[in-house]
Amino acid sequence: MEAKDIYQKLKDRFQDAILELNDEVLQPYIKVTADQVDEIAEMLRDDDAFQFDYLMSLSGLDLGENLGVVYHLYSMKLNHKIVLKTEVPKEKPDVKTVCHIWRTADWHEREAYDLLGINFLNHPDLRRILLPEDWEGHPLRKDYQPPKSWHGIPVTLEKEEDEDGAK
Amino acid sequence: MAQNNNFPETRYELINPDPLKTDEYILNMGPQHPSTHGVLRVLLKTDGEIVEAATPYIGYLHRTFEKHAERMTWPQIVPYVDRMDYLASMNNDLGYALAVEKLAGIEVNERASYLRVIVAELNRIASHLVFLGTYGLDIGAFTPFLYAFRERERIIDLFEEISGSRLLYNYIWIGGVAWDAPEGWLQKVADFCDYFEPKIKEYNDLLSFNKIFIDRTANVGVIPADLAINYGLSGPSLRGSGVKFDLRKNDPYCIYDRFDFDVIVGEGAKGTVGDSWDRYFVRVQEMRESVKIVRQALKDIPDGDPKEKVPRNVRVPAGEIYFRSETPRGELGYYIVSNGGKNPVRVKVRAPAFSNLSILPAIAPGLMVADLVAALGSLDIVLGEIDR
Amino acid sequence: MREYFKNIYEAVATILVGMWVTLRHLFVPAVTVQYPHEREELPPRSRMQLYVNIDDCIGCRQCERACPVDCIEIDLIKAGKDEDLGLTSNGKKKPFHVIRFDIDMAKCCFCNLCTFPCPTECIYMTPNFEYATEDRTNLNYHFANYTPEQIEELVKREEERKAALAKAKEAKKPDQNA
Amino acid sequence: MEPLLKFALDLIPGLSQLPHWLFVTLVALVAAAVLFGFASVFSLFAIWLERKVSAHMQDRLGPMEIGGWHGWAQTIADALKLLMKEDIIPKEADRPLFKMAPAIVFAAALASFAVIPWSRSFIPSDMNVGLLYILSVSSLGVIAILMGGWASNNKWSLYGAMRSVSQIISYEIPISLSLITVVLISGTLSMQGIVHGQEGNLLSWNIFRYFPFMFVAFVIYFIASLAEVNRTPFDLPEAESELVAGFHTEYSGMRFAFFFLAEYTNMFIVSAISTVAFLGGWLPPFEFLSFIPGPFWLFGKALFLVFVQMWLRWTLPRLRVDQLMYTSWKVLTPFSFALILIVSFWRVLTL
Repeated sequence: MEAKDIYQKLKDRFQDAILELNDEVLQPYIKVTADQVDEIAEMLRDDDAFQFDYLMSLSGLDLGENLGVVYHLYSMKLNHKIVLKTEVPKEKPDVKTVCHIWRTADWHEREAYDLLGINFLNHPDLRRILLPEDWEGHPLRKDYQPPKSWHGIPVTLEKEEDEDGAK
Repeated sequence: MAQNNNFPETRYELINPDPLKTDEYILNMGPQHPSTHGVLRVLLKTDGEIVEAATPYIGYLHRTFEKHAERMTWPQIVPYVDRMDYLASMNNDLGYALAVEKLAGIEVNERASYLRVIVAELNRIASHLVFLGTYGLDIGAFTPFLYAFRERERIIDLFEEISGSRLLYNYIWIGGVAWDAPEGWLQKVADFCDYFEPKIKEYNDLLSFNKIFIDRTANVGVIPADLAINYGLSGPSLRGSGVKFDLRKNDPYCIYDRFDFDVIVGEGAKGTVGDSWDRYFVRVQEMRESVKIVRQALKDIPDGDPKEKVPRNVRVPAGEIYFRSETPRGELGYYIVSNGGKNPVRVKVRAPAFSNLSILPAIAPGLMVADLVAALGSLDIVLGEIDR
Repeated sequence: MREYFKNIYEAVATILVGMWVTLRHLFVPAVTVQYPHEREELPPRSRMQLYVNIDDCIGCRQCERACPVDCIEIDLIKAGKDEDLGLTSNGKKKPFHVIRFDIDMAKCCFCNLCTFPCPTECIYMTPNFEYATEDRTNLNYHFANYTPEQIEELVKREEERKAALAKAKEAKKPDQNA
Repeated sequence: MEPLLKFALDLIPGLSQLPHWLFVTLVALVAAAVLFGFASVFSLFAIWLERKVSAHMQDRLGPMEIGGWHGWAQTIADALKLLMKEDIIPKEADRPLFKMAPAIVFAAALASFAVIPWSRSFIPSDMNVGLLYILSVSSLGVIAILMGGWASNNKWSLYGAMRSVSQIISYEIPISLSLITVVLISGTLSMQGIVHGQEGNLLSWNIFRYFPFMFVAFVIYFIASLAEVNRTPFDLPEAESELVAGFHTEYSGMRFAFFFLAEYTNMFIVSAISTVAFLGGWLPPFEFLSFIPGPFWLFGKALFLVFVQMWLRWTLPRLRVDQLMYTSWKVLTPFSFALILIVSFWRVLTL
């Protein structure tokens, strides 16, 4: 199924929740609103025409003003792909979880939460996954400043800081 | 035994309303444990020998690859990519190089592509050999480990000759490969194939068809196909569940569509489809398929200079791409966003072992401690890749 | 019942097959290389230790830029106008005094990215891998061959030159305004 | 004690001058020291052998440096290193138990030597219930293992200890039952008596009598004895890939060495017992070879069985707990019951 058809079919059902389709780029994507991601995902998985049973990847992005979540979907049965994108403001980064639709999203969402601070609503177990539980901040944000030390362990070496400053 | 009250409650917990139930035993398997294959910590809740819940904790090997990548130039990322799945560096490099090439529209020389396939498949064999050996160790057989490493050593010698390094090759570059094969190297690869194929029978005699080994792994940690897909399993772990899906066939990249090989799936020959033995045996047979591919590539490899199209300065136009390739562990995806600058904006790695490991809490309840080791081992995780 | 005996038979048979494999290997020559006594020759591409032929270095800093882990540190001072530093072996002119060329092998990630851009091929990997030391500062190799006195003199000269340049600029400025 | 005293008098006739009590004590102490020395030296040798056997089975060389010829002094160096290591006792451990466990393990292993006949005249104590004594003493070690595992206050150790207890208790049964067939044939529990019952040539050894039933009994005993000494495929108590190091996870230095020594001493003991019970003990395989002294034959046969134990260890994976129990209760035990039945019928019919 082509991206255009997928977009059309989604648009028919969700109307305003489907923002735009971009098929000029290498891999066409559909932009959707964050508060209905789970319903859209459910339709993408369950509809006979889509059957996107495989979530290849779920990535968080820092887009400057906003935070983005990108879903790369694939259908094992029909062998087609689609990219789903959504954006949320940094002040209130709430996205509906899809981890009950594709269980693999569980850890991917935890990772996005850990590194970018995207808050996945209804996620059953949203904890940090890669960083220590008591780490502060979300390192993959562009404006992230690493702490000087963590539990007495120096994190940023002073020498490096000087060099960065010089640069 | 004092109970650890800080045990985080997870939804994986089995609620067992048995009134005669004894206290459960909280067990920290790892981060230092012989069979967690690195620094993985699994928090076990056990009832005697039986595991009630297993919660993996990862991140002990987190090296902030994705943050590093934002400050590196495109070619500089390759050595970092090497270090993710350190058992299959060539495959990691290949995925990254192909992703950037596709995004930047860089052509690759024919000979370079063939060399890439040869080294990637050899690396697949090497990685599966490590799996075979360490899986034997998990089950308690020590000798297959050294037999496997004996063969792997030869592959690594070949790699050392072509790339100069034994583990972290930095051989596959954006636009080609770092060096042409030295004289006589291709012949050595052919000799290795002839030497290696009969050895697979030895592994089978010693380990695969050993009754004790079968008893330990068959019907253990069964993953049904639909669960496997839902959890995003990929590679041999997915094929072990009987799903005939291999990116080299189903979504061909590089020049894999030119080769003739079979996609091995688990058949439940010794137990249920999708048990640990199936996942194990898929890998053993895959080594044979890899040898097949290497042989074909050796036959068809054209002459030429594999370095001719390597750009001095890699320029990547603004855009984004999700590119996936099949590593020994499964689907390795790179989601790369570029704004046309000399550094990427974002490199997200979809590590196959990351998704593969996430199924552990779902299959662990009801296994014995020894089975958990068998099931965990059969997922073939590499912590360097999971934590990145 | 049949299953039971079949199981026992299989167990015994496969164990014997396995024992036959290991017994055969008892008489196969070992593959071990007794390292300090026997040494295998490493292939010429082996990446074990970085070496800089400082006589050929033109101070272009390409290697420093290529390094992903910043383990190369180079300080340069421009050669004087009528100073001739000689040519490299492939006939390039050397425009700089390379007063510092440090490679910290403790940081090095052995990726070999620094050796490719070098225009004079003066930085390269050697197959020597036996350079373990007891102190990691010993892993910081200094390749520049200037004595501290020479460096001091050069630095002084450079400062003077810069000061002169700044003066000249200052002197020029009002000129432009006018 | 009698045969030993006689042996001592034969060796040094002057000893009869001493007062009897002193003489007895002296002989007992010397014998104990000799056996202790033998056990330690044998263990060191067996550890070296195991390393070499495993290495060559795996296409390696094993230790090659220390001592010159094929690294023969490697285990001595290791033992010295272990001796000099700091003795670490975990803070939360039960100290007295923790300290006692290795000593008891080793003592239990050593105690079995008391009834092993080395030759026609040399046996420390030819008691008439020798076999029973062996069975009871060899299961003493499990108490120490449980002690060690419990006292370490480590969860993995406790797992190992519990596994060990259940395993050894289960495997006591096939061991005893298969030895009963031997008793049925020899009509005595005395170790020396069992050996004497097998005199003749190769074919009069117990293993070849009532063929193939006694051979099966021997195999059952051998398999069960593997479990008794925690060797692969029954090394669950110390299963490295599951339980880190099982019951001796927390032990280090000399205390760990004691566990290690005890393991290898036990290997020799069970091999010596099967030699005595099935392979004719110190008897030579053929009459004309009887000029070679008995200890050589006993040691040689036992060493061969030790080699087979090593061979199995480097070939096989490890069983799971339930499979271990299955093997004992559903395979070995019924088979040995059947054997007892068959052997007794045969015996009655041929009386």
